[in-house]
Amino acid sequence: MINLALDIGKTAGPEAVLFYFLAPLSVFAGLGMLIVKKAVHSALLLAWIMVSLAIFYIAQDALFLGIVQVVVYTGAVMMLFLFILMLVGVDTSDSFTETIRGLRAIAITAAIGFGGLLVTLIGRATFNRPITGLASVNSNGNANGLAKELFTQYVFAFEVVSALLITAALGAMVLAHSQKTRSPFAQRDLSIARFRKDNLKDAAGLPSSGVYALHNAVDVPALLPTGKAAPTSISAVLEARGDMIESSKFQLQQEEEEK
Amino acid sequence: MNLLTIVGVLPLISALLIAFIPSKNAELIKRAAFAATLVVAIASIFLVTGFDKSVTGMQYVQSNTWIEAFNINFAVGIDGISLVLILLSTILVPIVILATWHESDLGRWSSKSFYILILVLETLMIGVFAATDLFLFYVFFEAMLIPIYFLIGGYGTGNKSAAAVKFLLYSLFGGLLMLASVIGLYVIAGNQIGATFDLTQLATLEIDSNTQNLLFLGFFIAFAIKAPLWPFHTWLPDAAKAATPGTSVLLLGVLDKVGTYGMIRFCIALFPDASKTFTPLIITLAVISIIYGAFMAIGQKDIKGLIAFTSISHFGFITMGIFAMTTQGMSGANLYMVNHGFSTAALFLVAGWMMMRRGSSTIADFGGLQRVTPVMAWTFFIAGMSGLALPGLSSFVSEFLVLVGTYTRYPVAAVIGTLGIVLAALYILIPIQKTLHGPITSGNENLKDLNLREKIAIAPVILIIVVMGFYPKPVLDIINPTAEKVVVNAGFTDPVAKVGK
Amino acid sequence: MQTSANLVWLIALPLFSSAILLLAGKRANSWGHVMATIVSASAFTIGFVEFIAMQSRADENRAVAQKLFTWISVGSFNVDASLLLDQLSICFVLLITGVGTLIHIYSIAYMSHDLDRRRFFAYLNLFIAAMLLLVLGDSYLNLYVGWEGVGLASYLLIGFWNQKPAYATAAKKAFVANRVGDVGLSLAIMIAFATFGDVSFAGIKEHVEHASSTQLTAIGLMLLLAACGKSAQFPLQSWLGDAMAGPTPVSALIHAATMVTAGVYLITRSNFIFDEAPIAQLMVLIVGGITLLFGAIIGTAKDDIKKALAASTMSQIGYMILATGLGPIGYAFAIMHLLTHGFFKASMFLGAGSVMHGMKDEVNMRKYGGIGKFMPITALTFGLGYLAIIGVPPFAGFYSKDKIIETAFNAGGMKGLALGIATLLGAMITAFYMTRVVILTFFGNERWGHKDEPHESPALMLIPIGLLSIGSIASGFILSKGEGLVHWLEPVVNPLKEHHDEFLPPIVVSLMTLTVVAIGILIAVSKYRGDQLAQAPENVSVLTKAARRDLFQDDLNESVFMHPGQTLVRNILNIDYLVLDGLVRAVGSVSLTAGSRLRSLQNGYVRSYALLMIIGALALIAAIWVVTA
Amino acid sequence: MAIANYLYLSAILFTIGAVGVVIRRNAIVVFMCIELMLNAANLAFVTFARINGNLQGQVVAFFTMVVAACEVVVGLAIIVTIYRSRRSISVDDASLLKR
Amino acid sequence: MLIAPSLIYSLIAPILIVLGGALIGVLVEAFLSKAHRAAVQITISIGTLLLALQQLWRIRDLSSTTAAVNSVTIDKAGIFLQATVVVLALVAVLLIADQENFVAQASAVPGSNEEKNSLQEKSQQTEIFPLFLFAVAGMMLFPVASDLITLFVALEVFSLPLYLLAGLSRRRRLLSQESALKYFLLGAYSSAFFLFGAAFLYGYSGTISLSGISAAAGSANNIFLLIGIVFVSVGLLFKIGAVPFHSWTPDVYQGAPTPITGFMAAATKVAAFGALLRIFYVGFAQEQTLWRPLITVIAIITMLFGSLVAIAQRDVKRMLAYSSIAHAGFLLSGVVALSKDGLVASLFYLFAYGLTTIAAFGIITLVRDSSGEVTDLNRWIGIGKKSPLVAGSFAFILLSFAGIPLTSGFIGKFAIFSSAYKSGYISLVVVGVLSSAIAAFFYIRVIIMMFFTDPVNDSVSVVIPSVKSRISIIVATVISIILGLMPSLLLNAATTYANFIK
Repeated sequence: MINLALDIGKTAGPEAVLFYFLAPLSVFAGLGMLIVKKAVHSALLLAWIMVSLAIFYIAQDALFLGIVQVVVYTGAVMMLFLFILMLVGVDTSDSFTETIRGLRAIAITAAIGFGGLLVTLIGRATFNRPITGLASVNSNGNANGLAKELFTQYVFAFEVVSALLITAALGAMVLAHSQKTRSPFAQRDLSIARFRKDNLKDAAGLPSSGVYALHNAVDVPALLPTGKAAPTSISAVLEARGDMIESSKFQLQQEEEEK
Repeated sequence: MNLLTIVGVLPLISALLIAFIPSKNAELIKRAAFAATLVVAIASIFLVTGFDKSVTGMQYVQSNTWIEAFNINFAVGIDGISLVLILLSTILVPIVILATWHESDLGRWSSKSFYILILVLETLMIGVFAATDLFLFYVFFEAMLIPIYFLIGGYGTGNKSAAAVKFLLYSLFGGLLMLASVIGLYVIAGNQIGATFDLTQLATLEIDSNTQNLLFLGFFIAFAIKAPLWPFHTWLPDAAKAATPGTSVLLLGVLDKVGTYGMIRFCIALFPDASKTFTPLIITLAVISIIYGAFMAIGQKDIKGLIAFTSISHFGFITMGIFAMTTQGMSGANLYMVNHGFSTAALFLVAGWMMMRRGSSTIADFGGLQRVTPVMAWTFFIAGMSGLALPGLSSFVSEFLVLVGTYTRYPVAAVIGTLGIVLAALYILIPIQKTLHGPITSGNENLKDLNLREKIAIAPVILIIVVMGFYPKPVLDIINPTAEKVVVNAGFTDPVAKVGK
Repeated sequence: MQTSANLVWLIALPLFSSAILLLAGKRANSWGHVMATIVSASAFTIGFVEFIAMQSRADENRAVAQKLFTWISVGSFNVDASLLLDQLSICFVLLITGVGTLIHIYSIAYMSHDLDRRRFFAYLNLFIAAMLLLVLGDSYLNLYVGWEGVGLASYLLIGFWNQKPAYATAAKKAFVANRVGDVGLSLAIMIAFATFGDVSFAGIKEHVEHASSTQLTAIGLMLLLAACGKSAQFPLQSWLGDAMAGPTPVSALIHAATMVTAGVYLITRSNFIFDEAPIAQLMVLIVGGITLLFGAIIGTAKDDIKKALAASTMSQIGYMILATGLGPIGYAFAIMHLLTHGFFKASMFLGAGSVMHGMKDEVNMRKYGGIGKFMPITALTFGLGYLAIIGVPPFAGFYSKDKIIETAFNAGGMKGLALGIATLLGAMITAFYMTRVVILTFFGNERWGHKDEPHESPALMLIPIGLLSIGSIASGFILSKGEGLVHWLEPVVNPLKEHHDEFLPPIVVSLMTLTVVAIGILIAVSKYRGDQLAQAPENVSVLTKAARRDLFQDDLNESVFMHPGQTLVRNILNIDYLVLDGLVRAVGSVSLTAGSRLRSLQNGYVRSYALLMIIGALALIAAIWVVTA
Repeated sequence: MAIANYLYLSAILFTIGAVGVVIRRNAIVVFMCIELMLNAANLAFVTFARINGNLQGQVVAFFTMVVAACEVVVGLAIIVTIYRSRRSISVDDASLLKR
Repeated sequence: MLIAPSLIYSLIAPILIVLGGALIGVLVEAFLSKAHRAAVQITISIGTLLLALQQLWRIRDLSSTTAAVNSVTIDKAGIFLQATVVVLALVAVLLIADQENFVAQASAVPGSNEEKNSLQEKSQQTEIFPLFLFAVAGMMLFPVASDLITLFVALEVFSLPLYLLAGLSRRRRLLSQESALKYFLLGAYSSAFFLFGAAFLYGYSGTISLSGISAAAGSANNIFLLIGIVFVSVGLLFKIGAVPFHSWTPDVYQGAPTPITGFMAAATKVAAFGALLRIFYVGFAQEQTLWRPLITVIAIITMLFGSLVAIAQRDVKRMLAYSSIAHAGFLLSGVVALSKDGLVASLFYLFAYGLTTIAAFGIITLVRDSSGEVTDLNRWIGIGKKSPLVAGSFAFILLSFAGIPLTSGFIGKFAIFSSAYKSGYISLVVVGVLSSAIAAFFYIRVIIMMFFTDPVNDSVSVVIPSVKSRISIIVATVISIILGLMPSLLLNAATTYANFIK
């Protein structure tokens, strides 16, 4: 830290206060990301870090980036994350029992070593050229300066990024968009199909679950007029998933009489 | 295109032509392959007529740019040492084809692929002996593995795929070590005289001794595996047991010679100082090979394994002769390569016929064959006698030259090596007794003797074995100048007799 | 030196004949034996013509040579295929072709019932060719070819009836034992080349005085080893008894008259080396001495007539070897004994063959008895041979053996005394066991169990025996007359170069010899007079038991070489599989294991992949940390 | 206060993000940790821009935001797909491909 | 005042054309009826790539550091690498065009009725073509990008489509989606590393252009530079699949649709190695003493690890994944060599290896049973009997991977090892040959399974490929063979084009 005497005066003041306040918090937030159970909490912690970083950017004369950071990252990207989290179930939480033996211990050891080495290496670094600061290049405003770089020096990269955007869009479409292969199977079609069956028993439609039963949950079969349970009244999906509770106790005790 | 290139390319072209014959037409394919290889053999004999024995350098030289970027040339040429080995290859191939006419019928694939593989292999064999560009040599050296691999794996018997893999991996391992050395040499050449793979230029490099030793080892281990020298031999018995007799002949008779050939052409020629350093070690390994191979051979219950181990013993002699660094040793070793090629061919081919007739390769399953199949028994006997280097047969001359050449420089090695001849008697006579002598074992009563095709196939081999035993001069005349040159270039002179002339 | 274009035919004729017989197959069955015999006779004729021509020349011009072609020529190692016929070789040429021809004739009848007679004659011719090459080669390497050639022929002939496993084994044993000797010959040649830069007799002889005695001793000992192998001398003698598995003519020709004496030839031929290598010479004496007693002792215990004769051969060759160790004069006596032995031993073997022929191939003498009256001619000729071998004057053996005993005593000092006593003892035992053979075979009661009476052999067999008998009567006298052979051989072996003081007057030695011979005969006669001979006695002395077992030589070989060898082979097989191949397999399995261990890193969890990356990055950072610290 | 403090903060946040990827199982949280790492890098860029006195660092940070946004779209689309097939967003459940 | 930036359109035309083709593809998706989309998309893709190739040929002798202000450097090596990417893409697109390998409707849940319906209707997800073209464009940009921003953007441009494409396999969709997730998460992770490293490079040099970084060498203490090099390397080493950043490779290779795997394995390597070479040769050359040992160690570990683990694989795609890891190790030797020879060797190797790889994966698409591709090696037993030609080609390809002489793989290996040796990195050569020997084992084992083992009664068959696949496989194989026999064709070009301008 002594080696890297990069101070250019003003960092000693408010920026230092800002840094010493926000930096530990973002580190804690980062560590929190590693240990909180719910993904959504992680997302919020990450959002916090990003906002902190935005503030640091602004503090370091990168006003434009600071704003973009908030808008793009915290605004768009994190929203996307949260969307997806919603989609897959916002409540899903990680189990913290490590299934891969020894992985976590090794990982943490490696990480401590990694971070430690990195930090000491940075500590050893020195510069032998003057620290210029951004005052001069930002004289026309940070956004202007950035724009100038972007549209002259790095215009090609900028253009190529469009390819990336298109790829992203195309990719999302490929994976998410399902082309309708046929017109949806509407009620009319279903009805026709029922009547075309060999057996007209179900022509009037299947009984709904829970009807006349002692319980009206979807996983309890309906009772037919005869008092018999109608297994067809339960969604095949539930059956397939095995998401059914034992429902016989809710049915009328009619088996013996039938005999 | 000079004659050498033509001889080398002919089999490949024939292979391409044969590829167009429908596979059903097996008999035609066989005949075509035989005819092609016969033409190659005859053409290769013309190589001798145009060969100037008084010249020690390369002849029939041809060089075309192949890979410009690395200055790699398609450079071929032959001197005495390579000429005789090329002759060995070209003469053996038609004999093998004729002798093992039905070998391909039982394979996993068609006869067509068998003969295409054989022909491709012949091109590679000629190439490997003719290459004067190190890279080209390496390419042939490694590429040769592939057809043999498929020949063993596709047409062999027993645990063939395991054996094929062992063979291939072992050889590849050696080859890759050699590749490291080839690269090293190439880079050193690049630093000293400009990148080149030309052998004569590479020989002029001045390499410090540590590097030289390492590069030498890279080459040597590759060749020792190929040869095979103890303790790098363990792939050979498996491969020989799994391969068909014809393949084994090519494997032991020709391919393994690339190892010993390489020692002469590369190890000694390129790294004379390192050769000097390692000679004691190598001579030791060679002596161990001689004795060890012999003991192993004595203990074999399988004919093919037996022949394989005899070869290990013989390769020990060859290696010993090479590294004795005397003209007798060198010439003898070179002659030994040729002689061993023919005598192993005879042994394996006859053993192959025996095994084919009996349906077994276990020595104990034979017995009394001399009564049942006298001609076959005789050929086996003569081949065996050649294997134990009976004076009057070809191997004796070379074996004795090797021993004499070695004795003048390394008497102890030669003395131990000489003990090998007693063991040779055991490992040849025991199986001869078990297979040819004694009462006729049940199951052998109705074995058929050699048919005309087989007789015609084996006759030239026997003839060569006998004639070369009494009159090796034509071959020695070809070999001698080159062998002497190798020894001189390596910085050795023959030890002078203590008294007398 | 004179050249002659005829020499090659000596070898070529039988060689080609042999090849023709082998290649022609069954077609030659009807005429093969005739051709083989004619060829052999022709060779004898050529030899005889050369002999006559040689005699007509002066001593120093007698040798003739013929260069055929350059055989091996590499650097300074030059060996021509050339032949040398000198006074020494001509003795052998005549013996080989002469006895050979007789045995060919004999075999025509003896083998007439054998389906493979043609093959037998092919082998015989092959043997003749190889043996002639052995004695005609002008260099050690040429000799070596013949040396192994006769070994091969011997192998083939011992194993002629190789469908019997024991016979095949005997053949193999002979070959292997010979090979041990061949190692000696090989090494001798190598040392010679390293020393002299030459392997021809003439070349070495020329420079021999410049060589150090160490080198010469080494060469000499190696040559002795070679001689031991070929001539069945101690300790390589064990094959000879088993070699009797071959047809009897073979035993007569190869294992009595000619091949087994090649060792004597070799040492005699190498006289210039042995003369300069006293240690080697001493070893020759020791080997010869041991073997002559060894063979004789074994001979006393054998009931197999052929084995008894074989033991006798061994013993007699021991005499010859001993003689060659006695220095210049000894060579001549060795050769003389060799020649006379050739006659009488061949005749006795053929006689034994004749007996077997008449006895349905029975070889056990205890099943003989009183055959003399059924086979008088055989008995007569055998008896002549008997007298010759035990050294009764004026039969051939007397002249040659007596000289050897005499020279042995003359060797001087303790050495002379020891050798003399050994030779005398040998003579006594010889008399004993030969008398035993004769008594058991031709005298006493008839002990064969079958009704068929033995019958005399056909003329074709008897004529050669008769001719050989004449040799066994006369050859000793002829050869020693006026020291004829000694002078004849002088240019080769310089027998008169030095002269020892006489230890005892010759006549005393002769009388002593005759005395011990008589003692031997008497013991034998008294011991084998009785009727209880049909069974070999069971409770016999340790010595007899030992003798019956060839003085434990086979047991020794088995326990010292064979069993350890077999164990060694087994162990090497195991080592090869477990250690060497095991290493190769281990490389494979280690790679496989490493592969599958490392494979478990890929556990499918993306988090652990990320961890791996962190660790990788950490390692890189740590490297920097270290570097910049 | 030294400007280097921002670098330390950046390094620490980066490390936290990196280790979060390893120890969290929820794919979305994992992904958020990656975003944290990108943010840490951005902070370093902005800080270095200040040190170096040019705006290139800020430009990179800007690009990073855009790229990250695209990445988020693609990534979340993939995660949703997986969720729809498997009803789980635990990265540990997606471990059929192994060995 | 803004001064209008100057873009030399003629030099960046190849990239722009491909981007344009992708955009047209997107429009086609939007406006053309489903029935015609596939054919049109294929035509557009091939046409675009051919046009790009033609444009590359046109600019083959041009060069500029300011092709797009300071973001893109067009130079010889860059053009060569771009051309390699385009050629590989051309070969791969024909495989991709074989719709049999791709999901009918990606949004349909695996196993649902919706999926069945869309399969029955033979609907196609034709968006793969524009995605593919975007990836190609990114890969073309990556090796010529000369500042860190462009590098990062290009990295993402080619990565994002690949993440998506990896999840679009028709069969075993769960695995495919899993591979997409893994690829994506780890890819993003590595991007973060890359970016973090880029920040430190910027901090060190005050600039984000490679030449600026190079010029700043020695101006300050190099800790930031080192941190930067390390983290940027992590990002790039991840893309090339070097150990220990390789873990995604086998899983993604296995799960992704096989044509995509082929394309990814071949072209990603070219792009990533192109960038790696440029960064290290241009940006970090001054600091070579610092990074060469590190990369050497990684190269060694990578070669050995890839070869060893491949031995234990039972799935052909996974095996090739590990093989590609090993090859990444070999290729890193070319980076370490840091010489013209190293560059030549790398260029040759990348081209030859890429083609062979696509051919290999192309052949894998042909081995099927009733439920799709069969990648289990045990079920490849005996296909040499069923279809000798296909099995023969595959065997040839494996031998080429193994580096047997007379194949392009051998020349590549020779070139790259000799360059490493020349630069004094003999250890790389030794380890390289050793791991080649290990690697040979599993290549050969596949050959044994195909040829030397008797087929069990199995429904696996080798399908007759569609014309497009056939062309692709044949072209790739034939060029591989030609490159093995006459490597000069490509080597001379590589020599001519092995030049980075700074």
